Amino acid sequence: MAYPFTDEHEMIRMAARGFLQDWYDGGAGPERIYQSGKAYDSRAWAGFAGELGMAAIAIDEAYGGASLGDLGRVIVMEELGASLCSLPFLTTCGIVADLIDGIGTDEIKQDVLPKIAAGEMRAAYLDGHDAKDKRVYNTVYADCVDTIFLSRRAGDAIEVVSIPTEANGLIITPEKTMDPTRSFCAVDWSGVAPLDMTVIGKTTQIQLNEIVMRSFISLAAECVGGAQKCLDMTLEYAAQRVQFDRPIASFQAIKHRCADMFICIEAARSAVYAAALAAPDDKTEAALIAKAYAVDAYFKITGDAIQLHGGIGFTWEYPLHFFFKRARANRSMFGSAPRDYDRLATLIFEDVA
Amino acid sequence: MAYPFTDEHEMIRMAARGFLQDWYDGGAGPERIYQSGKAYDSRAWAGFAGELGMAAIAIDEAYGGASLGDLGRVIVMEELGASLCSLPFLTTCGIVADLIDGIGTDEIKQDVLPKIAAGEMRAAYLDGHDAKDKRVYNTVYADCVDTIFLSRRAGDAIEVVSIPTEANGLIITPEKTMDPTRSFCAVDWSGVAPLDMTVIGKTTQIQLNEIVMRSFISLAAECVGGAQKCLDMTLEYAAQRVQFDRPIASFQAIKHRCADMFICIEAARSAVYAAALAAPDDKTEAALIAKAYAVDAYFKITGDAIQLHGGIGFTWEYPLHFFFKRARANRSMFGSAPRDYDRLATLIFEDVA
Amino acid sequence: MSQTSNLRAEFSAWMHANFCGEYECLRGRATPGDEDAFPGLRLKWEREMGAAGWIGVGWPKAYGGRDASLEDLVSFNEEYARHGGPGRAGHIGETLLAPTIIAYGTEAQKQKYLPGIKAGTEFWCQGYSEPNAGSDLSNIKTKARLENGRWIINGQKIWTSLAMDSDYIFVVARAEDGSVGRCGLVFLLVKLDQVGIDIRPIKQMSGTAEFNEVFFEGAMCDEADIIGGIGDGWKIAMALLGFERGASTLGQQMIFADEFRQIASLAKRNGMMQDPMIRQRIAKAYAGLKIMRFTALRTLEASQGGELSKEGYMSKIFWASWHRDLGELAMDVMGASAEILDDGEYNKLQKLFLFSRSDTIYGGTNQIQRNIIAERALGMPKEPRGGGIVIKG
Amino acid sequence: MSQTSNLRAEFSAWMHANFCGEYECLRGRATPGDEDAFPGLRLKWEREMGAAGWIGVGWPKAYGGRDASLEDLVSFNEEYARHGGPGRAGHIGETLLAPTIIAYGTEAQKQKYLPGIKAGTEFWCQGYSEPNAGSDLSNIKTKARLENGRWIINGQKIWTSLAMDSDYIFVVARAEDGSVGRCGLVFLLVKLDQVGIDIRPIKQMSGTAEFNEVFFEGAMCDEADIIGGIGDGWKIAMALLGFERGASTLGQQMIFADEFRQIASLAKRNGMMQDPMIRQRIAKAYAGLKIMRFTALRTLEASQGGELSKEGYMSKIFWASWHRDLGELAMDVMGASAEILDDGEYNKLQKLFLFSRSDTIYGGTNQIQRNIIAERALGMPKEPRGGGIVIKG
Repeated sequence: MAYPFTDEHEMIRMAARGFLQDWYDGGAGPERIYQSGKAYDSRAWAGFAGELGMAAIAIDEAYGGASLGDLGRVIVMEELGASLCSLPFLTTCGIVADLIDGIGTDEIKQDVLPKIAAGEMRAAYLDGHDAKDKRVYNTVYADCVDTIFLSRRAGDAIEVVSIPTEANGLIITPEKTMDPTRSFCAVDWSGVAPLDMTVIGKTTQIQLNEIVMRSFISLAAECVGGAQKCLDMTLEYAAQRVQFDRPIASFQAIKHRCADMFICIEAARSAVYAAALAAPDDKTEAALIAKAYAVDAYFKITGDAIQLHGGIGFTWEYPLHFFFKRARANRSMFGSAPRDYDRLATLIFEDVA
Repeated sequence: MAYPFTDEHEMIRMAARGFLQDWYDGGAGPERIYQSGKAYDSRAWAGFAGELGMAAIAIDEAYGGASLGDLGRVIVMEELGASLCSLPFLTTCGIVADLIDGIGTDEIKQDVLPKIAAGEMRAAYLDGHDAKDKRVYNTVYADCVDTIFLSRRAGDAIEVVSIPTEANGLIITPEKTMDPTRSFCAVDWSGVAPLDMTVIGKTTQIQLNEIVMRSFISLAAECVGGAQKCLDMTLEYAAQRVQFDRPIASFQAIKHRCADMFICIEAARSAVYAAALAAPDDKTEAALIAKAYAVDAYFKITGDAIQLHGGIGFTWEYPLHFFFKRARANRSMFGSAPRDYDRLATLIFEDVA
Repeated sequence: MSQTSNLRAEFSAWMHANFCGEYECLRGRATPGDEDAFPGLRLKWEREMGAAGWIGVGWPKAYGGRDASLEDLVSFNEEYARHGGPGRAGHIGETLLAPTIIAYGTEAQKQKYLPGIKAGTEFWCQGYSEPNAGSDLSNIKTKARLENGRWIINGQKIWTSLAMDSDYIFVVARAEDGSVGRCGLVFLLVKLDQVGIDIRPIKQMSGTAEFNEVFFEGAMCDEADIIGGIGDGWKIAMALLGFERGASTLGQQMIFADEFRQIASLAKRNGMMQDPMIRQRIAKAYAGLKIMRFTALRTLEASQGGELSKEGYMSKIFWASWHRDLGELAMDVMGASAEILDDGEYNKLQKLFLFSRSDTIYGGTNQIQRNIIAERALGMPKEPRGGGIVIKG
Repeated sequence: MSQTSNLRAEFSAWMHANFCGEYECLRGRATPGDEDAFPGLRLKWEREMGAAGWIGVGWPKAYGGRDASLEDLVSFNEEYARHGGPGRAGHIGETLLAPTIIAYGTEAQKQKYLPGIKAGTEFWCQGYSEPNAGSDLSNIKTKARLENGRWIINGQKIWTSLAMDSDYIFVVARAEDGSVGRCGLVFLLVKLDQVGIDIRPIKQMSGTAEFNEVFFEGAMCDEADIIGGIGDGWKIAMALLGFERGASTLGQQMIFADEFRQIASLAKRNGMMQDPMIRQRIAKAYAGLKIMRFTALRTLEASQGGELSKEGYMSKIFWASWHRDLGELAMDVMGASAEILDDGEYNKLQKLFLFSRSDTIYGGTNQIQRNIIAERALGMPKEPRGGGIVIKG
């Protein structure tokens, strides 16, 4: 157990890891998902979110949760990243839970949060502010959830409404994507009757940003978990692969590349943990840093891992490519790292004399 | 002798190298220049440009030159780069010679070019188009030449005039710069009487750019020469330096870094030679590529060389730092590499559908 | 590179007249990452080229070639790429094995094997790498023994491209029991269609299968189907690789240039050309193309004099790294749509992105290339093999 | 990092009241790359700190310290940096040698050496590296022999910082003839002001001289001036380096933060903040700062439990590479004026640029750091020493 985690955190991590690495099964898990043609696993959700109780991790105790906040979510997301398990955790237990906690009425909190904590509700989030014709093309996990939470402009304010996915007129079209282990959908709600939409609450653009950006930390944690898994696989391979009568792990070129991977991952990890622990005023900045750094790190690490595995690294049979494709997909998620850094630069220049 | 050079080229290279490496003297040459406080060496000019005939290399045979064009200049600049010899070759035998050849009247060519070819005239070039108060701050070698060639706007056209450096009212102020081996001056010609300025010719902005950009090739060649010298020093040091009972040249980390240096230098070399051989229509593009690539390469290589030398690499006593400082200075010469690449991108996007 | 011949014009006219109609769909296809495209039609196209005398133009006239100059070979390859000709299914036979047979083979081997290559009717693949002989290519375990006038071969080769479309494989195998490393090897010419050989495609992360495993279980060839003698296998194998640095790299570069243009054009259409960082990367990619081209010219000119010039060693790592970076650039230029598979299939740029990850690995990883450069171009000391303190002390 | 004590407030108040007047000119000075600034005044400042009890706050109370908690030490270092306190001339004695003496020294050594360190009147420098023991630190050639109750020392040390301002040097020397590597070494405490010692500054590319060569020709110290016994030199030397990973890194980071702010502020003033690529680099540098800080906290918290956590191994290479990149960024932000020396002198950012090239070398090159990480944090096999095929085969 190492800072900033406690023994309790560590127990949760071990439980999550046990479940998820069984699911991963040396790469058979992602391959099964790919073969199924559906980029989510509802049985795994029942086990992980419900029976194992992982959906409760960041929900307030008052609503049946574990109150472990961002740090708790980081643990789960690292393990999800290491297994590529196809679950709508980030949207359900991240964005949507935070949204309801942040802007929902007491009544709504009492209604929804316990369901989320119990793993009984799966949710996707959809930013409809700039949507043309009430249609967006990049909603993750929309096709495997019960409810979609949509934020939309309402005059000067922002309003969040929930739409049950069985609502008439709601069209959810899953896309085939390069990363086959995360559902990615187009959603068209133009045909949904107003009666099928429940207003969750109103907020400002600033508050909404603050809430949604906390999910950057989760995404970053997923990257760290995946990157660490790739480094572990690389170290294991390098130790057993013999060339020139030596394990390739003894070659300086391999050692130094692994050392650089380690530095990169640990730096990303520091950024993620710092963001999870950041005070509310520092959260946005810390989340930007964590996400931009970790997304770049993940892509770099998966590329390095493929390279260090030699021929086997680029085969389909070996599961590295699933991580590589996830890492690449994360580069487009919630905007690009260069955009994040540019926003960060704006914050920095506002701050200096 | 290797493509694109002939035996004649190779003889010239050997002659230039012999002279300049004697001057360099294991680093004593640049140190002497530093100690002198004057960033040029007029005695070396007399020997190199005059006696050895190097000033004639790119001048047309009709004016007493060797007619070896850009490729000939590349040879000289590589060797100047490898020695850091403080001579106004690029300005005199590059920009100014090309300007006169390109836009001078026959009379002026007959007058000036043979003097340049014989090493009897040293010249600096100064772009005064956007100068405020007839003053610029970044003219190389202005304090060690006979004549300054100034381009300035004349209505819609560009006019090039020559000003003898002894002209009344011409104020040339050498600056101390981080790179102590190349003169860098502020020039103020606001007090020069019109009578002291001789019109060399008129031209367009486009033609002037084409002429001046040929000097990008020379600058790039200087970078390649300097970078090669730094790699040679590194290989020599790595072969004799023993750590852990092995020459450090046998460590893969050192070998691979040197291999990367080699790749980087050879790539820059290809860019430079390609630019020297480019047809007139391709010259600007090729010169941009050569300069941007070689300037970046040089800076990277000198940094690598210092790193691979360990402690001795960052001492003053060891001459690597002179190359490092020159490489850094070249990053600011004729604009930055990012600006060059941006211009290149403009050319590329004009070209594609 | 001075005078011109009429080969360029002649070949260009032929391509114009013949690379059309049913072959139209092959335009720009079957390049690395796409080698499983239209297998039957590609072989037909090879026969078309062979019948017209366009295979082996660089071979000596005695073997039906045109003894084309380096300059003509460059022109030939450039024209082929310019017309969008598909990846050459016969290039291993034509540009690697044939020169090796011509240089080291017997007269009987020349008579037996060159005509089929030249006609575009017989295709070859390469049996070098093994599961434990990747970077360490000399660690060959495949065995060959001579029995009743035949070589009997047992073992496994891997990363063999085009094996499914080929008729023959050349195999480096260990003939002397107990020999290690570069000694005791033979270089054999083996028919693929026999019971002792099993070919299994290796699916890559791009979903395609350019590479194969080839299993030998009592596979056979004639005693005469050996190039050189017993123990010459390594020498022949390396000589063959030497022919790889040829004018065809210029053709490859034209494929790269085409990919680059596609990406730049997309950036212009979708507005990414406004992004300052994309502009830098586009410009650097273009600079890399120009550098590759001139480096190839330097190498080719130098190799005319018989010596391999130092800069030749950088070609593999430079193009491989460049191409990998181009794949990343392509994805970033595609922007948000980069992740979506239109019609459920990878598009050309997505394939480029995925396949290019193998470029820095097959044919010698970047790490091995750096070793080679350090040792051969820069004269640095060799790496200790095992037997340092790592294995025994 | 939970509860707070009043040490931060107390020290901050003291700095406010005392770091002023004649000391004003030391503000932000004497950092690496600037260590030759105001030598006399810096030593006076150390005495000032010592007299007020601000040296050795982390030492046990028995030796005059305050036994400050990790949290307090972090606060102490942060406050010092926040007030712009100059580089600490006494840090080698206070944070490296003193803990070593406290852990491994005799009572007599504690009595003899700790008070001078604590008072800020006696300064120490480090004699580890030699011309042929750089990366290979165990290849010590400096000899020490015992004669008539004294150690006689012959040899040479190099890259010794602060030697000119110091009173003592601790020296790792070879006491047993014929011993090699880590065996047979002693760790000696030696007065610098004696005829057998000659100190020569090494001028760096920044024009300053942070480092020195120290020559020993029959230099002497008492038989009792040894820490540990004969043969313990390596163990003691490594233990001393272990104390380096301390709370002072957080102070160093505040110096870095200050440099960063200066650069960002310049970019804002001179318009470079509009450049998209400069913006990316500024943001990444800032991210690096935050990452360094949190990594240090992770390491410090873990080391409280007695174990050195893995991420601690990355600290040196991370900050050194970050700082080198910051130097390059500084120059690019300065733009055209980066090359000009105002008043003929390097300004602060130019010094940062030049001096930072040594950051990735001294105290273990980036290459050595990568070896250490691979072997200790990742458990990869050790490099073979010589004796592979390189030297003898």
